[in-house]
Amino acid sequence: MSESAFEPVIIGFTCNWCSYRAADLAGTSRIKYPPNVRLIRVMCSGRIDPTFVLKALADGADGVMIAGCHPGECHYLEQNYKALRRHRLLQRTLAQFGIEPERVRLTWASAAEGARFAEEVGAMVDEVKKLGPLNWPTRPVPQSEAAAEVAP
Amino acid sequence: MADNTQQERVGVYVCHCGSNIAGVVDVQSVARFAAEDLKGRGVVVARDYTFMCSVTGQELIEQDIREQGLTRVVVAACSPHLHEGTFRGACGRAGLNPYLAEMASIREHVAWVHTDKAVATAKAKAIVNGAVERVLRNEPLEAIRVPIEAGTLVVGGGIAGLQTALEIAEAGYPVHLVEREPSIGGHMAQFDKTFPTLDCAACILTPKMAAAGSHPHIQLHTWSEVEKVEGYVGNYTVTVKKKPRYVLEDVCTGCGICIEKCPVLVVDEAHDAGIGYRKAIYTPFAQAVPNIPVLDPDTCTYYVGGKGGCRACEKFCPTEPNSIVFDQQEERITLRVGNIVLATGWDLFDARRIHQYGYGRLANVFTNLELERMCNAAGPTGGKVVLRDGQTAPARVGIVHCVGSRDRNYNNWCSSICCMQSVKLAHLVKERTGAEVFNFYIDMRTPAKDYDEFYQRVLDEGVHFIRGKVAEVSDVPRGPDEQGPLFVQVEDTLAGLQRRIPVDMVVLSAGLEPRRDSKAVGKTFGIACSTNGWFIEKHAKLDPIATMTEGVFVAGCAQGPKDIPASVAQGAAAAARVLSYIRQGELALEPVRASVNEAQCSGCRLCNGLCPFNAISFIEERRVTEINAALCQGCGTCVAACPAGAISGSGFSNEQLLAQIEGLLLDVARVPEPA
Amino acid sequence: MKALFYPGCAMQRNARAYLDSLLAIRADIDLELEEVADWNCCGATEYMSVHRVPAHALIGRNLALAQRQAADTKLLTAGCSACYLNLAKTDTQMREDRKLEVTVNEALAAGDLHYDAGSLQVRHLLDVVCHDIGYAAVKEKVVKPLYGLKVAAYYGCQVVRPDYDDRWDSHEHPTAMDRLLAALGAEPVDWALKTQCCGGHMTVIGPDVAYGLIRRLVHGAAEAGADLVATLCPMCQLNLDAYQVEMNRHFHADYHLPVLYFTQLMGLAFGHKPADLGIGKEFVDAAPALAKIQVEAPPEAKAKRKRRHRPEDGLPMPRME
Amino acid sequence: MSTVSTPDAQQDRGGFLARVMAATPGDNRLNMCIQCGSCGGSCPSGPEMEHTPRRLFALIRAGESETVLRSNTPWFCVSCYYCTVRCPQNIHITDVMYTLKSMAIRAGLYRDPSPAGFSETFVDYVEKYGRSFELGLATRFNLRHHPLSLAGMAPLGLGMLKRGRMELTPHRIDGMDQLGAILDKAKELEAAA
Repeated sequence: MSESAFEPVIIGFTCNWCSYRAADLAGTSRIKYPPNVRLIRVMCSGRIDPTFVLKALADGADGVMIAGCHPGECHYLEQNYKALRRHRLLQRTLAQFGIEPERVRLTWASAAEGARFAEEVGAMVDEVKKLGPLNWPTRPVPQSEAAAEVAP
Repeated sequence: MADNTQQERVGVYVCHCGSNIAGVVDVQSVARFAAEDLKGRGVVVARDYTFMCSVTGQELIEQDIREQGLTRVVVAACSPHLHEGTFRGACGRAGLNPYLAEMASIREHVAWVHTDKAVATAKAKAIVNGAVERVLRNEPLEAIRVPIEAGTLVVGGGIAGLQTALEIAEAGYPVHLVEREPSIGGHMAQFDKTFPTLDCAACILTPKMAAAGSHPHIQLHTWSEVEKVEGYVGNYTVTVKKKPRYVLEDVCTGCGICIEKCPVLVVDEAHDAGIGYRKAIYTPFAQAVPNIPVLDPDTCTYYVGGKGGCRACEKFCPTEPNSIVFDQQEERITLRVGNIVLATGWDLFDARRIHQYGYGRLANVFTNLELERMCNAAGPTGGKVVLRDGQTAPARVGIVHCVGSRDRNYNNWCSSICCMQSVKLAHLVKERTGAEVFNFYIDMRTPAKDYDEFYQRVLDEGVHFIRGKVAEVSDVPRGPDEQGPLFVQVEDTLAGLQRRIPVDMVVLSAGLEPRRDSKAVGKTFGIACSTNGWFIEKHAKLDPIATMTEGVFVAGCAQGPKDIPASVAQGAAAAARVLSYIRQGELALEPVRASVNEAQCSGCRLCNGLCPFNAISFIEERRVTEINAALCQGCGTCVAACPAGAISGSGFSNEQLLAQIEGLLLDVARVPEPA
Repeated sequence: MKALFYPGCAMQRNARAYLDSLLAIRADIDLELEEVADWNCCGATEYMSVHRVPAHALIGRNLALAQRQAADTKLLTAGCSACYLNLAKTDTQMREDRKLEVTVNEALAAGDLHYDAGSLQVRHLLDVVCHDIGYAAVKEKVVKPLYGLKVAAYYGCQVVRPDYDDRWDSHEHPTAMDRLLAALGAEPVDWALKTQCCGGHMTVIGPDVAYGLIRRLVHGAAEAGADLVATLCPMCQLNLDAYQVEMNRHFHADYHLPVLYFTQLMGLAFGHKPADLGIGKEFVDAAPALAKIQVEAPPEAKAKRKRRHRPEDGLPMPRME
Repeated sequence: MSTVSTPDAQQDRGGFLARVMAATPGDNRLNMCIQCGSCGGSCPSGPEMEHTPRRLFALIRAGESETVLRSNTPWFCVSCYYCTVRCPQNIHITDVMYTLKSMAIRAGLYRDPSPAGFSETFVDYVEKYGRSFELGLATRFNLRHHPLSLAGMAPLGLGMLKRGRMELTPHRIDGMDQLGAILDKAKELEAAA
């Protein structure tokens, strides 16, 4: 598959208070961004279990974007820092399995940052396009094992 | 994944939203996809309709639930933040548990952000598929009900907190008003006139203070601070620290003899903004409520002078027993309340930080607050506007807007009141001294009722307005011809010239800042601050009063800079919210909560430190963790962290989310290779 | 302590007194200086105006040479404001701008050189003396305190601004040199113009502007009661000293305010002979001012200015602590 | 006042801001200017400038490239950085001035040749010797641009010589070939950018 023809599919985890609303705002502001991302709403980026990310990659996603409130602005005080920590560990784990850590991007967007959200999606899509389709290991990564390494 | 979803009957409704969705997404195709391709997943009805949120649209769903026996509903339309409540309501009316409905956002997340019709339609289908898979795992939920204690804690006795306290008390419910300073009144008590009507601040504030002080339903706790907050909405236990006044509150008559006799004079950094004096035993101002003095042990000779000090206050106190108690200790009291309103106010930007404006170095550079005190008839100069020498009236005055505000080197926000305050101060200076007044502004912001009219009036009074952010204030002439004594150096941006305006006095309109301890206070009450330090409201537009913690509300400048009318409005609104909770007697909470399956909990305690709301506790006897449903706010961090999978989050369970992921990716699913 | 040293063109000749005095005092403050071998001009404020990338490459060569020599210290110090700022600027901008880092290194490769942005700490000499060596260590070496000498500490522009690495307490009213002077026994005067511009290259391309600025500075320092001005930059010294004469002629004025380098004052306090410190090379003779040293008994430790507490004195000033 | 309103012209003109920003290193934030004038107010040579820096930024936005590059404003910049540290929007104003100077030289648009001439004379010496050379710089610059002032400046020059503060011959660094190669390459890279 040539690079330009490759249209990755990205699962985007967004938190109820900031980033999902940023996506809403991008919509109400009619800001265009690539259609490659499909969003899931959770209450907080702290809710994102590493298993979800692995599940998405295993099920056909080429990348995963996690978007939370800005550090210091979490509606649950500081749970996005926990997402930050898990993200770092997750990236390291993925690298061990031969998966490019850039496929899992963590970003912040406040409810007022529709444009930023759209930009981040664009940047993520570009990045994954460059990486090419995810070559999921033929022997699937045991999800629970990989996830266990990055909890909590 | 065990599939017990076979027996469900799902209805899928695809909204056109006029042409908003239908213009980009082929809605018929999406409905057809649901009806045909998802038949095997339990979809028994799939319809598209112009406006699902209309009464007819909702009736369509209700009718199908009744007639087709739907057990699950998916509405593909706008963002759930807009109409989730609407469609849950429709389900509820038709007898279906409201939490068995899901929304698929194909307007904000598809139609409005993409242009290619085919791609958008494909994405909409994936989202609908995800929602169907998710809704199949939804469980019927019941709102959590908690009883509401009738008492309310109001923190902060400024104008916003006073308003809240009075409204609630007037409705007949008890209020505890906690104030850190010796008197209620807040910053407003320092001001002279208020814009744009030029009402005397004291004339409109002191009646409210007096009313709060004597109201049978309001208990004042001045010179006190909240130390600890435990519990949850409806049922808070609050520990208040009462600092020692060294004066018996219930004996003192407020006669003021002790103040008169006290020989120690100190600069009053608080109420008089550092340009007036008070005694070592003092009330901050004449109309203080309560009218009971406070003794300041840092300056009283009894404490600092050694040898027992002068004890004049004690000697002259006429009460029996004597009101002065030199060894009074701080006290702690415990309050039980159902709701909390935080109206903790603001601090003034420290103008000394901007060295080029010379505040603290150049005698005749003042802050807006200093000038407010000077203009106040009860202030240190008796209402006269004078230079630092205390006598000379200035002939030329420069008023600098945006000091510390709208400036990335200091605070990046607009303090919102300074334009109007500066215009008001210009008027007062001109009125009292006849001086020539120059206002230096970046942009004039006068957007509320009668504000611009006031600006026009002051323009007409002959105040000069120069557009430019002041570069520096200097007392050094450029050459022998320049006559100061002070120079305001600025680019007059409308003339395109650098100008140096000679003045006698400079007034810096220092901006509003969050209280220096707002982050710590936020932590005490379990609410979040923005990185700037202002408390974060639940929703910037639709709920600027509640916070993310149920039962904790914000009012006034604690939530962001605002003027007096806005503070009063927000204070009253907070009262209305609290009263509505009290009147309901009990409260229904969103049932998005975490809970522990004790059988699965290994007692590892990994989750114990994760909860910012202290909802998680460890039960030693059973060696398991327990989550208090009323304290839990539903963020789900513990759910994600539990290595045993023993914690589940209602509304956002692992099963729901994993199914949604799978559903979203159905069209690109990897074919698993045999191991 | 050890530092790599970039003297810069001016120190070689016009500001020879700065170099001489620095060399004279380095042993007193235990500062070992290793000159960057075969360094080239930093471009002052001129090169950047003509060619941006070559200007960074020009500075880059110095950084690359210094990095090569940086075996036992990462500290690179310069005495001239413009030299310091240029070195710091190229280092900072290469750090912040990946594209620039690549381009500059591509150019440096033509001379077989390479510089890893951020690998050196670029500091002005005053910064090293005040913050690394410290006031206490300086004070310890004082044998002839400069009692009685009132000095206006003059920082000029480019050391305290833009201050890429947050080295100073203020961009407008810094106090580091004032505290150094106090450690030497001199009395720093409080004056408002300590970071105003000396005129820079305007003395050459627009003398009228420059003379105005110079007069304001000289007048301000004299008004504040200074016997002399202490400076930290060859350009500032040249403009305030040599051009003070031209300025007097231009305005028919008669100012005589000597301008010395802070290192010269350190040398005097450490007991070195004036001639060894390059004193005498200045246009405005410093001898009359220096004659005041120790003429009067050492002043009592100046009582902290107390806040006025009496209403009859007028309104209290803001608290400044 | 001339008015340009065709969309094409506006578009092309809008590009000028982008060009200036692209030629200025780092996050220079020029697009964030709120026209407050703290730069123009702070500038020690502000009174001498045809346009204050603030006005120049408005002209850049308006795409008035010729007016901007002909302006004496950047040449009067003394690199004091007051504007930069005081700018409420943290715009790297001094760096932008450097950009405008080099753009003006490339476009041959500066009107008063004297400041640019000084910079170019300076650069010539550096490129020939690797060091600056005050005597040569002053005389060559003044000969070319202010021949009459040379006599007036003689006492200063003599004073410098007398005090041993000026060299009669320039110093040449050893690695002149190396420096030459580096600068040539840098110029080539700049031209290509």
